[in-house]
Amino acid sequence: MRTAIDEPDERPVLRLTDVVKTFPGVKALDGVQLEVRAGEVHCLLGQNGAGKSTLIKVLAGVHRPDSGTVEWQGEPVAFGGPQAATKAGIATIYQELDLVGDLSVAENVFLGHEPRRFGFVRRGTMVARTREILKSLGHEEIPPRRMVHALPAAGKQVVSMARALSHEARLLIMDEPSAVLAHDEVENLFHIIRRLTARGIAVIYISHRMEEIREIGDRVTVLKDGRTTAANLPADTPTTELVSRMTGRSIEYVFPPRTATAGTDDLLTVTNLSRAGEFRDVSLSVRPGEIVGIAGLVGSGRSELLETIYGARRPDAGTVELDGRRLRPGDVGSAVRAGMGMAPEERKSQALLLGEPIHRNMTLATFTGLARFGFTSARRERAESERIAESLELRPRDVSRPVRTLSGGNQQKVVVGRWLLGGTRLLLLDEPTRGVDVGARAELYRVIRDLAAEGVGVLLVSSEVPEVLGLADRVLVMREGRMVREASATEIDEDTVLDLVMAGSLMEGAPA
Amino acid sequence: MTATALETGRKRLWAGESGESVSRNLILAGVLVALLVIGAITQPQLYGDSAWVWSNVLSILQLASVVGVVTVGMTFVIIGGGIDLSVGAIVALAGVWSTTLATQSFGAGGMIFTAIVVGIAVGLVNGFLISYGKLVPFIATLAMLVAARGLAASISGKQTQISSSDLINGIASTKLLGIPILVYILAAVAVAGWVLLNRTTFGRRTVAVGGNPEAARLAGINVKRHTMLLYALSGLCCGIAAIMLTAQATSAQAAMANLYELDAIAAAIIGGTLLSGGRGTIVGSVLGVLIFATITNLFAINGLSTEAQNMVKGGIIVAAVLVQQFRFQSVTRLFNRKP
Amino acid sequence: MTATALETGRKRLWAGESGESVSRNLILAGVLVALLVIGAITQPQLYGDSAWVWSNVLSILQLASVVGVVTVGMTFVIIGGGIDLSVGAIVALAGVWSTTLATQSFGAGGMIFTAIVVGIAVGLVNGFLISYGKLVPFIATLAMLVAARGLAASISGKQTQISSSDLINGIASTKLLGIPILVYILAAVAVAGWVLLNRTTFGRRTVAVGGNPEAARLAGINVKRHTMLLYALSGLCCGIAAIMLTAQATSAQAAMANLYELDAIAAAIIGGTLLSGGRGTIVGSVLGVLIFATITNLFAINGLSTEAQNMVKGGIIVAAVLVQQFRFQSVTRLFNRKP
Amino acid sequence: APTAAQTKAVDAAAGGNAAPGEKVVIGFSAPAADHGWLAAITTNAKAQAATFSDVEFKSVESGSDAAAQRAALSTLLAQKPNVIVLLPHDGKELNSFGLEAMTAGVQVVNLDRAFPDRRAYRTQVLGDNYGMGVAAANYVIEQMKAKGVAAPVIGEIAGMDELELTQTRSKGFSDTLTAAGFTVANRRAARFTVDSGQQEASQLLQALPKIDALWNHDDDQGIGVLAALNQANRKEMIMVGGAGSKQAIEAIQADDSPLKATVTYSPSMASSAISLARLIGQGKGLGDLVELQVPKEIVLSSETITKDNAADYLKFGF
Ligand SMILES: Nc1ncnc2c1ncn2[C@@H]1O[C@H](COP(=O)(O)OP(=O)(O)OP(=O)(O)O)[C@@H](O)[C@H]1O
Ligand SMILES: Nc1ncnc2c1ncn2[C@@H]1O[C@H](COP(=O)(O)OP(=O)(O)OP(=O)(O)O)[C@@H](O)[C@H]1O
Ligand SMILES: [Mg+2]
Ligand SMILES: [Mg+2]
Repeated sequence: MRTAIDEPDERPVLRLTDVVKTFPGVKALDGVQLEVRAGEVHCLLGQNGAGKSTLIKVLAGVHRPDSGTVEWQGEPVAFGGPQAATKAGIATIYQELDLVGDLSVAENVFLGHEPRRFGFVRRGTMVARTREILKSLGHEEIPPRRMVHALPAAGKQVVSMARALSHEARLLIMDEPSAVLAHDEVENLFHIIRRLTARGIAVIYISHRMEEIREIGDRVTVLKDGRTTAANLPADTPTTELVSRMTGRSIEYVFPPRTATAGTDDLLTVTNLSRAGEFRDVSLSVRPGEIVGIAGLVGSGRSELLETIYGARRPDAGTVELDGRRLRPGDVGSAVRAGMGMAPEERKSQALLLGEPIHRNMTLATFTGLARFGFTSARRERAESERIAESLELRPRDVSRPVRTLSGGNQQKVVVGRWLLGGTRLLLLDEPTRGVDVGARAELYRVIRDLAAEGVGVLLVSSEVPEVLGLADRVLVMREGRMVREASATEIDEDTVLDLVMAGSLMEGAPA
Repeated sequence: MTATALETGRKRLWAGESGESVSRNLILAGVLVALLVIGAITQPQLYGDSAWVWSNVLSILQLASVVGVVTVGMTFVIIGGGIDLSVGAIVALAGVWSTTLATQSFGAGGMIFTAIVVGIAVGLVNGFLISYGKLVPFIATLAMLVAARGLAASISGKQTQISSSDLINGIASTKLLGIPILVYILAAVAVAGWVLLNRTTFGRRTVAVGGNPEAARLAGINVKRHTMLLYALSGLCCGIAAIMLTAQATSAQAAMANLYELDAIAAAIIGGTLLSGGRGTIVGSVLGVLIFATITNLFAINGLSTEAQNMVKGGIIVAAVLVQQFRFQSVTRLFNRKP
Repeated sequence: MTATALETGRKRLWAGESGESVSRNLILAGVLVALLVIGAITQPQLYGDSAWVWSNVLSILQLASVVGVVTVGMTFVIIGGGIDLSVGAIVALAGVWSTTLATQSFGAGGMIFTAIVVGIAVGLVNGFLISYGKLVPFIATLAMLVAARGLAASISGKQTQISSSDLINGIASTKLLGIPILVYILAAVAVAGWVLLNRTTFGRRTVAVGGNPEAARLAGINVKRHTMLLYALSGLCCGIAAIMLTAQATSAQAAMANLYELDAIAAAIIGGTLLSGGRGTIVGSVLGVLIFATITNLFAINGLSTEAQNMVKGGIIVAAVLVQQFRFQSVTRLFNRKP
Repeated sequence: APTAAQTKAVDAAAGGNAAPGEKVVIGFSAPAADHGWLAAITTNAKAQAATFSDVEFKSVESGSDAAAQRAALSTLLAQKPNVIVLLPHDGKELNSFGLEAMTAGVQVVNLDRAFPDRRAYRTQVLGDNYGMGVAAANYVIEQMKAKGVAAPVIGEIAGMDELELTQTRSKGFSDTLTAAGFTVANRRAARFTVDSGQQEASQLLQALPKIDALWNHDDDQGIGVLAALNQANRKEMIMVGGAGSKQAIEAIQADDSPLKATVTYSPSMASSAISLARLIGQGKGLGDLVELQVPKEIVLSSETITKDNAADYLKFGF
């Protein structure tokens, strides 16, 4: 299977030369070279904002390059729109889920190219073909007639993939497909990718997780600031080299060392917290300066738990205490005033005012505190935001840029930065590094650790077990809405956690 | 598979698959029946006469027919992420244009043709301004409202124009199998709308265009052209409604169909259409129109004064929506995390 | 400070911090001037008299004053993600209530107090239905529109109620330094609105609540309470407007302030307020109101017929928005990826 | 509340009509009232019906347009009254209902807005819209001649422009002025409401820096028009009103404002229509007339109220 690639005269199916794409004020692509061969998994690496998503949007016909050439199967092409690209055999799974919530799974898969007769959708055919595709993806349990908004995030990702596969694609582009997937789902995804490449289909794969690239990738191209800094490296290039190509410097360690600063009295005490259908009888505590990590599968109720502790959801039973004082259930305001902060799971829909500038997003939870007699102080807000932007190494540093124009990782920094402004004493982090690049990730880890060193308690939810183990002082494992294990992070290893966590994924719960 | 997993699985199945909208519509039907029962309780002597009850039901249906047709078009526009404030004005313009002496000289066929062509043409202008001129739908159709009423007044010279076509006027006065033709027209438009929305690529793409225009664009749908077609469809419905209203009034006038835009939007929203686009049902919209017509009828048979009517009507609207809300709180909580 | 720092500083002033809206408003001001110039060209003899020109400007300002005050409140509601269809009805209800014989017996103070309390109270009911009853704003305020007009009709017995308070009526007829008091009121409300929106925590919350309610909630903002306050604020503006309108007409009536909701929404949107919430400016809204008033004035001094007025008005609205659009295509492309 | 003069208990002089006869069920419908004149129509009809012991009165008020009124009327028809008195939203639009009712054997009395088809009604009681314009114009012409103004600047504040009756009034006004060699310099349409009257008048004043005569179609909106004159400090013109509200008649009598006259269009016609409906229901005629039945059409003439005769009309003001 791999032999073809090793042949020196193998002609690439796709070749990009000197591609440039400028947005007002930003040169997103500044001379990109890329070469992809049939049947290979070609990984794109780059920091947040390096231009990966922009590059694939150029390939998918969404953006037109300002200059440079795109050769597809030996011919120079200029796609007029997404449909032209799909017709030519390029299918794309975008970073932002491009699904329509009120259409069924089958309708989403075939949106824009429905099997039809005289304008009528041939629903039987469509459902049957969807079922086939889902089966080939190993997800026959997803009912093709189910509305997409009723699917969990992982299910949505599968539908996105099914949609890409519904075209006769020669090249499949995946922009961070694993970001919303749990461990076992990623394995399944790789399985599918291998089957596709075996049929000679080329895959462009984007991810910030090095171990994935090592496992699935054949060759790697690295982007930095819209430029190709290294092309066609073998996938087993040492991480340190890849990282230095991406960042222009080397990052020695990923997880900062633990500092034994945890206090003795509990900062947060959660007692027998329950919400019907989500989680039951959860008790936990966090001490000042301690990082507590919660591991679990997608759908195990961790986000709901965090939101309930934070007051964003009202518990059916149980109490939440901060410093021994009970918080009003279902009242975020009082939680924030008491010193809690949360970086929610879906930053775009839950945390950001996309059209507003960075500094207004950063001060969203604290502008009242910075105000005098109800009058806001633009000067102080900006100064504070600039300070945080500096310490988080936000790109761009200009805090008056609208958040919408930032890359995903930098948006996440804005969200975390929001809680570094005020007197936050307990920080709840839900998937804080989802879609965040290696460099920024290390910075975020450092920030979180520094916060803990200052005495802030952190409660962290992450689907990446190494992250929980590496960052947290104490680990809690959650399964189907219950806490099944609590241990010090040094006493437990990844395999144990995975064993505890596995009890059937969310997707298996539904009858076909 | 454990029992609980199965259970949550079933629950989920119910939550998806438009089961939500089905039971939402059942509740609306319940509200409708409740209103009829209130009528029967308050006017027992009238409701004692079964012939009268039948004629009353027909009169409600007839009252609902014109706005109903307009609402079907409006439902498409709103599901597609837009809004059409000009529907009343289009009905008036189409009605006035089709009853000019010149048009009437071509007979009923010419009148119907004119009304429909005018409706579609104005709809296309709306659609063009919105898709290609990039105007906010609210502003574009508001401007069209003002302009179309002005044009209608200028064409009619602000006179009421009598329709002398017996064929047209007969649409309002003729019954088939005891049911007025107007009611058949509403039924036909509603069924056609349902099929269009649920069974054709056009309808499914409408949901996509309204629910996630970016996704629709990435899927290769020509969002601009589709948006134009949606407004044209609304215009077509207005053209049909213009003929129906002209037949009912045996005349047309620049001021007719006043504020139909509010009635149609309100009916669609009560029927479960999301004002932000991407969700809605034809059945719900028609039920919404019927509820409003039944309220009006209820007031008429009880001889309520206009001011009392208005006060009660406001209350009924709120109550009708609240009933749906509370029934669905549990289901919607799942989907809608916003407060 | 280095040269580059200075440069980025300048850029910042322009790009961020509502730089876009500043130049958007400049364009609106340009449209306004253009309309005045058209007036001067079409009526040179009138515009030759400078005293007349001054009085004409004042008359436009006076014409804009009442709707202007309502629009300031509406702008807050829309930026906060809502809509208030009941503003006209609230103005009527507050006006009627404050001119009942009983209220008038308390003198001008009593009348002003009543109008404002009624306005705020109705606004709070709207806000309550929307935040805690979870009604769609469109439906809740539509129901309120109907109900409040009904209540106003019932209170007034459908009679026109004459205001016999010279103090109240004097608001419309008295000038200070040559400028009518009504204009000062508009200016005061607009300035207060501007400060509230741009310089206070209340304004910041409004933008957050409208831009992304979930994010606002998770940042600790009490979205429901804030939403209630926004509708109360709109009600307060309606109460003030009711006094102004009563003073102008020296009377109040259940049918007054007809369709002010459309005028106010249209002015806000032309002024650059996003109908979906999260963005808008007071200056833009006031300019929008002034543009509409100037159009009306332009028609009047040219003696245009009602139907011609309407046709031209539709065209002007479209043109005014298109001018903004094309000027800003490059800038808006940044923010608005939807087609 | 209607003034005593707006309704009239039938006295003995009116032949045998005063005596209670067989019971008559009268159905009544008028468009939703949002201003004084229409409100007075409904209250007058109700009050007049209450003066008869042999009349059962069923009123449906009905919505904002012809379709809504039609629906309300069909529920009324289903209740099988003897006579229906209706003030149609628009005569032409509701003509077909008149026909339907007459065919079903229910007598129809049309109030104010004529049906084009003579088979659609038993009797029409109409105000004279064209005549109103004529009367207003005649007063203006007379005053201008008296003042010796050769080319007067004449303004007009009309009512709701989309109503045909507004057009008819304006036509009567301009036809008569034209005959005298005068023209309307500017015309603005208000909406029968006080605030629209004020607004349109203030713009009209802006357009016409000097006005000799001003006709305002409706006294209710006239309150606003007068307010605008007052606010602009413009008292140079004579103003003529329309309809004949109490407020307007008092102002004419007081003679302290530009309002010098008003041409009547009295809502008392509703009371007369109810009386006629009763007689039609009982098969009786008008006492003073020779005929045994009520006539087919009665058109009330539009009278001009000035300072001289205001006292006589005060009791008719609504
Ligand atoms: N539509 C747009 N308008 C303006 N700027 C844009 C637009 N899309 C992307 N950018 C900018 O282009 C640059 C490249 O962004 P892109 O999304 O391609 O990064 P990425 O490599 O995919 O990052 P991530 O790993 O965070 O997804 C960023 O600076 C981003 O802010
Ligand atoms: N019964 C259900 N029906 C539909 N969607 C559900 C259901 N249960 C959970 N979901 C959705 O599935 C997604 C994941 O669920 P949840 O938030 O409980 O998982 P989690 O443990 O927080 O996992 P993660 O944060 O890794 O996604 C959420 O978007 C949630 O809304
Ligand atoms: Mg990306
Ligand atoms: Mg989660």
